[in-house]
Amino acid sequence: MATRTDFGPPDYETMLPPIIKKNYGMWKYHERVKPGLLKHVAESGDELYTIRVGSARLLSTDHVREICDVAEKFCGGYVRFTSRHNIEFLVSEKKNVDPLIADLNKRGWPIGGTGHSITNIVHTQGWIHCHTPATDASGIVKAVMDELYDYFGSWKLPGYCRISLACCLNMCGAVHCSDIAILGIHRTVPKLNHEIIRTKCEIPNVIAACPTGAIRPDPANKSVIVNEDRCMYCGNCYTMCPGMPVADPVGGGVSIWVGGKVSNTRSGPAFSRLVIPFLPNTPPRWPETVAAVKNIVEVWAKHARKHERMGEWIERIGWERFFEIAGIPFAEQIIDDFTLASETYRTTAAFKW
Amino acid sequence: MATRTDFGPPDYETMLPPIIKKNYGMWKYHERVKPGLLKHVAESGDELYTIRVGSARLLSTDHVREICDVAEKFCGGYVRFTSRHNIEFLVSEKKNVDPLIADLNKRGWPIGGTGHSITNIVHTQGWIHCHTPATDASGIVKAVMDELYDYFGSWKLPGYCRISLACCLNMCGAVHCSDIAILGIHRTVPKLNHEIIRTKCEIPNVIAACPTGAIRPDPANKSVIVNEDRCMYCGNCYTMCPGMPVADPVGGGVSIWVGGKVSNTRSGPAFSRLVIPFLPNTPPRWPETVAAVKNIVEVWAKHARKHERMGEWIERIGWERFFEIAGIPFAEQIIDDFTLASETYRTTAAFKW
Amino acid sequence: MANSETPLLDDLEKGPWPSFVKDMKQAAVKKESARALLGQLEQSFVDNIGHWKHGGIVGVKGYGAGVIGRYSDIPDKFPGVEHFHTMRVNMPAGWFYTTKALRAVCDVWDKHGSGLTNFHGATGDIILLGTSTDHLQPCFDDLAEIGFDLGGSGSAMRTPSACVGPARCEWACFDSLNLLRTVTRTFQGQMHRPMFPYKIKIKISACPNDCVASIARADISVIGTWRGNIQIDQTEVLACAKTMNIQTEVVDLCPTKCMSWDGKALTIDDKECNRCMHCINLMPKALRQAKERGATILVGSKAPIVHGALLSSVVIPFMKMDPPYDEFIEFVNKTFEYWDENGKMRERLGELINRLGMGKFLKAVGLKPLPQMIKRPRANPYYFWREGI
Amino acid sequence: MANSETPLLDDLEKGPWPSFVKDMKQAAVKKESARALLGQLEQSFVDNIGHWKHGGIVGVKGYGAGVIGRYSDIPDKFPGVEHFHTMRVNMPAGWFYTTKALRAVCDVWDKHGSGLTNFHGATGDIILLGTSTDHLQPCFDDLAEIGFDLGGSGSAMRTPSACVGPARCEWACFDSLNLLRTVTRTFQGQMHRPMFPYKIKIKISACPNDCVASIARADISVIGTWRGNIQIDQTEVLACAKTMNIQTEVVDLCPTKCMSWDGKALTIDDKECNRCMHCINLMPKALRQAKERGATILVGSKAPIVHGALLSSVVIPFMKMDPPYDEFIEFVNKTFEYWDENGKMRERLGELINRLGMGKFLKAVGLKPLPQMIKRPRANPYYFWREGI
Ligand code: SRM
Ligand code: SRM
Ligand code: SRM
Ligand code: SRM
Ligand code: SF4
Ligand code: SF4
Ligand code: SF4
Ligand code: SF4
Ligand code: SF4
Ligand code: SF4
Ligand code: SF4
Ligand code: SF4
Repeated sequence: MATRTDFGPPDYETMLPPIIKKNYGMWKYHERVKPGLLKHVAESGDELYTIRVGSARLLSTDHVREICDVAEKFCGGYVRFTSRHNIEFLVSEKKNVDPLIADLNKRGWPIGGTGHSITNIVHTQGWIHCHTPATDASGIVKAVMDELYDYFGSWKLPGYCRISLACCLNMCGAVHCSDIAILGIHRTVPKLNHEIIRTKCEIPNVIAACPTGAIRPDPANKSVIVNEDRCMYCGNCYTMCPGMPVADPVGGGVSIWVGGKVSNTRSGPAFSRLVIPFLPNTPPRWPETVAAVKNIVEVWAKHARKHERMGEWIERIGWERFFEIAGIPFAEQIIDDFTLASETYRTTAAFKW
Repeated sequence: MATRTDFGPPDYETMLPPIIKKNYGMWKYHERVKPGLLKHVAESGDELYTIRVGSARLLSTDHVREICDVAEKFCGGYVRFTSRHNIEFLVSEKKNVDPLIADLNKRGWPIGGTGHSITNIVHTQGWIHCHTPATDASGIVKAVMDELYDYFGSWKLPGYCRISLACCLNMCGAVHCSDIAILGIHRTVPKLNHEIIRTKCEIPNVIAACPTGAIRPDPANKSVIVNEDRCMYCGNCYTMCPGMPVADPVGGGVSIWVGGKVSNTRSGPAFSRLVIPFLPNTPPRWPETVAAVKNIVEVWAKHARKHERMGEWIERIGWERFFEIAGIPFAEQIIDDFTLASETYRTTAAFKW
Repeated sequence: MANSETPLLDDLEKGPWPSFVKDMKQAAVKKESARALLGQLEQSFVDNIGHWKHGGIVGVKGYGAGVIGRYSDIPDKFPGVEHFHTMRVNMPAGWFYTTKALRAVCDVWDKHGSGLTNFHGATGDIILLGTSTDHLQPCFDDLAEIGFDLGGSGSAMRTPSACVGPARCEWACFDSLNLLRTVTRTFQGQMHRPMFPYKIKIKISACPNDCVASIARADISVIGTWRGNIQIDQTEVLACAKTMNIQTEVVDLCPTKCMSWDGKALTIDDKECNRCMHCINLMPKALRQAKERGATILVGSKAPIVHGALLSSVVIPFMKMDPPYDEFIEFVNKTFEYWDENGKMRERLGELINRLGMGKFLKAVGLKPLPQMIKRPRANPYYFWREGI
Repeated sequence: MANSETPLLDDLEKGPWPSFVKDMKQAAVKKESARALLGQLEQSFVDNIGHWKHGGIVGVKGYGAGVIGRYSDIPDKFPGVEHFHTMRVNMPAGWFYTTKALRAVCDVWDKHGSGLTNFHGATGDIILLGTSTDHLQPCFDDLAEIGFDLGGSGSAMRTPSACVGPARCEWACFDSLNLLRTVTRTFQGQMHRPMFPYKIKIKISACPNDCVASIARADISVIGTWRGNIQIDQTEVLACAKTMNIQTEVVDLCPTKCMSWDGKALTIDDKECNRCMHCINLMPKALRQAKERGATILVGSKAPIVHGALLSSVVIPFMKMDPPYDEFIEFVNKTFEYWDENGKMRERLGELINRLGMGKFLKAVGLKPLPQMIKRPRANPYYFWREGI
C-alpha cells in the first residue's frame, strides 16, 4: 500500500459538539460565572458552559483516556484544549455543570485559569526531550504552579498575568512576550569538539549563526575558534553543530523576565524584560525561582490598579521604582548591550530616585 | 613676539552687567510681562528686564555696532545673545523699558521669541560657507520667518514650537530634536572623480564612512566603486573625500521633520521624524517649504491642547491621524529601513483608520 | 520502578497542581521507554544537565518534517531511550476533539511509542513523545488510518494554529477555524517537505485579544478587526454600571480616550478608537464590534534567535476574510516567494525585512505604504529614491 | 554692487524678519570679499547649488583647530572669495558681552576679514565669516590682543557651552557659567590641538529645561537637577489659581501623576516626581526646586552621522557640582581616555558605547550600574558574565 500523504489534520467540523455546530459564529455574549466556569450565550438563546481544568500538558495516554471518560460522562464525548494547554469541558446542559465540577474535584483536577487568575504556564521540553536546555521545563512549572495554585482557581489578581517558561534562548513559546517569563540560560562558552566540528558541521553556517560574531574559522584545524570575550552563551552555534555544546551543570540556570504582553488591549503587545539575570538550577523544586516568581506576582498584585498588567504597571511607575518595590537588586546584565541597546537607555534627565 | 596660546575666552564675569553680578545665583522668580519682555526678580528685590530681539544671526560688523549703540543707550553697555541666536537687551531700570522698546520698534527690530511664540530658527551655513549643503540656510530661514513673523511677537500658540534648519545630513544644530526641522537632503549618488580619490583620499576611511556599506574598494583603479542601490546620498563619503561630491541642482532639496523635543518637561526629549521626504530648492523664497512649515505650525496650533508640543500632540492622536489632519500624503520614504527600523513599525493591531 | 529510584522526581508528585511525574509513572508501568525516560530525567535532576544528544534526522516516507530525532547520551544506562523520537501530529483546528478520536490516538501511541504525550506542543501540534526509529513509519501509517497527519518541523512551514474563534467566542471577526483549515490544506507540501531558508509560521486570532499570541510568534499573524462603529446597547450599559465603575474601569483606561460616560449613556468617538478591545472585553453584553469585519495582517514576529526577538508589524490594515480566502492565500504565496528567494539560511521573514527594508517587501508583495504600518516615521535621514528623481 | 546684480537675493531684503542680505550688502560696501560672497550666493540661488570647494586645512601657529578652510569653486568669477576661511572664536560663557568687547571684535574683523559674522555658530562660537589665508595669523594675534581665543574644530574637543544659568535664571541648580569656564580652561589643549578619534562636545544646562539642548548634541551632557521636596508656597499657588487652571494645566500634565490639588492646596508626592520641571515652569513664583541641587551627567548624543542620531543617556544620576568640580573633571578625563583608546576614527562617544556596550564604558570610568541609567531593561537574552561564574 502506497503511503497516503498530505491529507491534513481531521476536519474540525467533525470534532465540534452539536451545540457549537448549531450556534457556530452566532454567540452573543459570555459571562464569567466563577473561576474556571464560563457561560456563553448564543443568539438562539442556547447556553454553553465551559469548565477549564489545569493540565500538566505532559500526559500519559491513560490520563488522556481518563479525560475522555469525563467528557463522555458529562459532555457528550467532546472536549477541547486551550492555546495554553488547559483542558476545557464543554457542557450544553446546565444541569451537568455541578456534577461535573463535583467529579473533577473528586479527581483533584484543578478548575480555574479564567479571567483574573493565573492560568497554565506555557512551557517547553527541558530535560524531558530537548538537546539544548539550560534548565528543565516540567519540573519548574510544577513547582511554581504548586506555589501559585490559589491564584489558578480564584480571582484575586488585578488583571491578567501570563507566565511562560522556555528552557533555552530559543524561547519556544511566547516567553518573550509574557507578564513573567522564566527562561533557561547558559553561562559558559561552547566546549569545542574539533573532531565533530570537522566532520559534522558546515563551518560557514556555524559562523553565521553567532549573533555577536564570536566565531571565526580555524582553517588549519578545519574547525572554528570562539572568541570567549564576545560569546554570550546563546547556544545558537550548538543548534547548528553538535561539536559545540554549551550546557554545563553550574553554568546553566534560570533568568526572570517581566512586563511582556500579547493582547492589543490598552497598551499593545510588548516584550518581557530582564530583571533577574541568574538563579541556579536547584531541582526538584527550584526554590529560588519559585520565590522570585511568587514575589513578582504578589508585588504586582499589591500595587497595580485594576486591569493593569505587569508591564503597564511598571511603565507607569518606572522601572527604577519596580526594582525598589520588588526588592530585586539591579545587575549589570540588565543594561542592554545588543543591537537595539540605545533604545533602552534613559535619554532624559527625568527619572525617580 | 611668541604667539600667546590657550588663554581661553574672556572671563564671563567681566561681561556681566552690575545687576547680574549683584544678584548672581539669587534670582527668585520671573514673569513673562508680554511677548519678548521678561522680568526677573531677585531675592534682593531687584528687577531685571530682558527684551529679546530676533536676529538673522548673519550680522555685519556695522550691525553689531548698532546693537552696541542700543545697549549703550539703554543697558549700560551690556548685551547678550541666546542659545538660539537672538539678542537680549538687559535693562536694570524699569523706566528704560518702554523707551528701549520704542527705539527697537523704530529700527524695525522684532521683539518676541519668549514663551509660547515661535522663536528664532537655529540654522547653519548653507550656500554661504559650507561645502556639503543640499540647500541654503539663511535664505529659507528668512523666508519662513517672514511668513511666521506674527508668531514671533505674539503668544497665539498652545505651547513651545522650536524650528531648526540644517542644510545637510550632518545636521549641525539640534535639528534632529526639533518640533519642526527643515533639513537639506541630496538625492543623487556621489559623482566619482577617480583622479582626486586616488590622490587625496584614504580609501579605508572612505569605505568606513558609508553607513550602508555602499562603497567598496576598486583596487585596480586605486579608487572606489559605489553600489548605487545601497547609496542613500548621505554625503558622508564626500566629507571624507573631495572626489565624491553629491550636490546636484535637481537632486538637492528640503525635507520636513516634526515632533522632536529637547527639554525634559512632561514627555522627555525625542527625535524629529520624517513627514515630507522632499521639496524642491526654489530660491529665493522656497514657497513649498514655507507653506509646508506654516501648515504644520497652524494645524498643530489648531488641534493641540495647551502646553502640548508637536510631538506630544501627534503621539496622542497617532501619526496616522496626523498625516490625515495635516493633509500630508504618506510617502514610502517615511517607513524606516535603517538600523533601528523595527522599533518604528506598528507592532500592534490597534491603530486608527 | 520503585519510588526510591527517583527520589527527586517523587517530590514532584506532591502538591496540588497536576503532576507530570504521576503521568510518567503511569506510562512507565506499561512502557519500557517511559521507564527509561523517568530514570534519565531523575539523572538530569541529579546532574543538573540534560542527557540528550544533538538531534539527528529521522522521518517517515515522503516527508522531511514531522519527526524530531532524539538520542540519549547515556544509552548504556537507559537503553529504553537510546532512540526516543518525537512525532508532531497536526491537531484539529481549535483543539477540538471527540473522545473517539482522542482514544484512537492513544491506542496508536500505546502500540508504537512511550505512551507519553503533550497536549499540546507550543506550536499547537499533538506531541507524541518518544519512539524508536523502527516504529516511526508504522506509527505514521496507523495515524493516517485514523485520519491524523503529521505537522511541520525543520525549514518548513510549521503547523498553523487558530483561536477557538466562532466556535465559542462572540468576538470572532471572521471564521478562524475555517481559515486555518484552508491554510493547512493549501500548504501541505510546504509543511511536510522542508525547502525554505528556515521555519515559517502562521497564526490566526479572530480578534485583537489575540488568544493564540499570533503577534508574538508567527511570521504571518492574522488578527481579526473591524471598521465602523462599536454597537452599544445602552440598556446593558446601565446594567453594567451596577456592578462596575464604568468611568474608571472602562472610560479612563481607553487608550485613545475616545469614550465618555455621563452616568446615563456611553458615547464612543469611533473615528478615534483604535479597536484595542478593552471596553468590549469589560462589557461583553453591552458592546459589540461593528458589523464590517475582517482581519489585520501583520508579519515578522519571532523568538530571539539570531538577531533578537521581533513582534509582527502591520502590512495589511484590513482584509476581508471570507472563503475561499483567495486574497490571503495569494498574499501568503507572494510572501513565501519573496522570503524563499531573498532569505539567507536561518533567516526568518522578520529578519529578512529588517535586513533589506520594509519598502522592498511591500513592493515585492504589491502593497502600498500606509501610515497604519508604522508606529512613527523614521528618525534617520537615510532614505532612498528608488524610482530615481 | 548694484541691486540689479542680485535680483534673487534682493527679494530677501523685503519682509519683516531681519534680512541677512541687508547685512551682506552693508559689509559689501566696505569689503571686496563680502561683495564677492554676495555675488557667489546669488549665483548659488540661480544654480541651485553651493559654490564652495571641499575644505582644506589652514590654521594659526600652535593650533590645529579654530579655522575652517574654504575656497570658492568659481574663483575666476569671484576672486574675492577665492579663499574665504572662517575663524571660530570662543565666546564668553553665557554669551554675555560688554559693548566694548563686541566693538573690539568688530574692529579686528573689519581689519582682517569680510566684516561678516555669525552671532553665534550652532556650537556657540563667534563665527568670523571669511578671510584669506594670509590674514589668519595676524587676525588671531589681534584677537589675542583683545582677549579672545579660538574655539574648537576638527577631531578635537569642541567649544563647550552653557545656559545663562545663575546669571539670570532662578532655576539654575548649579553655576553653569563657572563650570563652563572651568571646563574650557582645563581642556584648552584638547580644544586647540585635534588628536582624538573625532570631535567631542560638552554642553551644560543648569536645569532639566535644557536651554542649550545639551541632551541632543553633546557627547557629555550636564543637566542640573535636585533631590528632595519641591518647595511650595501655597499662598502663591492660590494666586496662580486666579490666572490659570491648576488642575488641567499642571496636575493633569504631570507625567508621573504625583500631584494633587483640592482647590486650596497643592500636594506633591516628591518620591514619585521625576523632576521634569513642568509644574515649576508653569508656577515659577509658587514652586521652587528642592534645596539639595546638583547635576545629572549623560553621555553620547550626536547628529546622525554615521550610525544614526543619538540622545545622551544617564550615567551619573546625581553629582554635586561645586567648584573646583574635581569629580566632574575627573569623569571627563576618564571618558576622554576610554574613548581615545577605544574609539575608531570618526566614531563618537555614543557610537563607541553602542558598539562595545554600556557596561564596558561604566566599568572603564568606574561607575556602578543603576536602574536610573535605563528606560527599561534589555529584552534580548544576549548577556555576558564577564567576571566568570
Ligand atoms: C480558550 C482561549 C482561546 C483558545 O483558543 O484556546 C481563550 C479564551 C478566551 N479569551 Fe483569551 N483565551 C486564550 C488565550 C489567550 C491568550 C494567549 C496566551 O495567554 O498565551 C491571550 C493573550 C495574553 C497576553 O496578552 O499575554 C488572551 C487574551 C485575552 C484577553 C485580553 C486580556 C488583556 O486585558 O490583556 C481577553 C479579554 C478579557 O479576558 O477580558 C480574552 C478573552 C477570552 C474569552 C473571554 C473570549 C470569549 O469571549 O470566549 C475567552 C475566555 C477567557 C478566560 O479565560 O476568561 N483573552 N487569551 C485561551 C485560553 C488559554 C488558557 O487556557 O488560559
Ligand atoms: C535665553 C535662553 C537660554 C540661554 O542661555 O540663551 C532661555 C531662557 C529661558 N528659558 Fe529656555 N531658554 C533658551 C533656550 C531653550 C531651549 C533650547 C533651544 O530651543 O534650542 C530649550 C529646549 C527646547 C526644546 O525642548 O526643544 C528651552 C526650554 C525651556 C523650557 C521648556 C519648555 C517645554 O515645555 O518644553 C522652559 C520652561 C518654560 O518656558 O516654561 C524654559 C524657560 C526659560 C526661562 C523662562 C528660564 C528663566 O527662568 O529665565 C527663560 C526665558 C524663556 C522664554 O524665552 O520665555 N526654557 N529653552 C534660550 C533662549 C532661546 C531663544 O532665543 O529663543
Ligand atoms: C516541541 C516544542 C516545544 C514544546 O515543548 O512545545 C519545540 C521544541 C524545539 N524547538 Fe522550538 N519548539 C516548539 C515551539 C516553538 C515556538 C512556539 C511556536 O511555534 O509558537 C517557538 C517561538 C516562535 C518562533 O518560531 O519564533 C520556537 C522557537 C524555536 C527556535 C528559535 C527560532 C527563532 O527564529 O528564534 C529554535 C531554534 C532553531 O530553530 O534553530 C527552536 C528549536 C527547537 C528544537 C527543534 C531544538 C533545536 O535546537 O533544534 C526543539 C526540539 C525539542 C524536542 O526535542 O522535542 N524552536 N519553538 C514546540 C513545538 C511543538 C509543536 O509542534 O507544537
Ligand atoms: C559652523 C557650524 C554651523 C553653523 O552655521 O553654525 C558647523 C559647520 C560645519 N559642520 Fe557642524 N557645524 C556647527 C555645529 C554643529 C553641531 C551643533 C553643535 O555643535 O551643537 C552639530 C550637531 C551636534 C553633533 O556634533 O553631533 C554638528 C554636526 C556636524 C557633523 C556630524 C557629526 C556627527 O557625529 O553626526 C559634521 C560632519 C563631520 O564632522 O564630518 C559636521 C561638519 C561640519 C563642517 C565642518 C563641514 C564638514 O563636512 O566638514 C561645517 C563647516 C561649515 C563651514 O564651512 O563653516 N558638523 N555641527 C557650527 C559650528 C559653529 C560653532 O563653532 O559655533
Ligand atoms: S526552549 Fe530550547 S531547550 Fe527548550 S524545547 Fe525549545 S529549543 Fe529545546
Ligand atoms: S554560544 Fe552563541 S555567542 Fe557563543 S559562540 Fe555560540 S553562537 Fe556565538
Ligand atoms: S548642516 Fe551640512 S551643509 Fe550645513 S553647515 Fe553643517 S555640514 Fe555644512
Ligand atoms: S553618499 Fe553616503 S550612502 Fe552614498 S556612497 Fe557616500 S557615504 Fe555611502
Ligand atoms: S482571539 Fe478574540 S475571537 Fe479569538 S478566542 Fe480570543 S477573544 Fe475570541
Ligand atoms: S476598543 Fe479600545 S480604543 Fe476603542 S473605544 Fe474601546 S477601549 Fe477605546
Ligand atoms: S536650562 Fe534651566 S537653569 Fe538654564 S537657563 Fe534654562 S531654565 Fe534656566
Ligand atoms: S516636576 Fe514634573 S514630575 Fe515633578 S511634580 Fe512637577 S510636573 Fe510632576
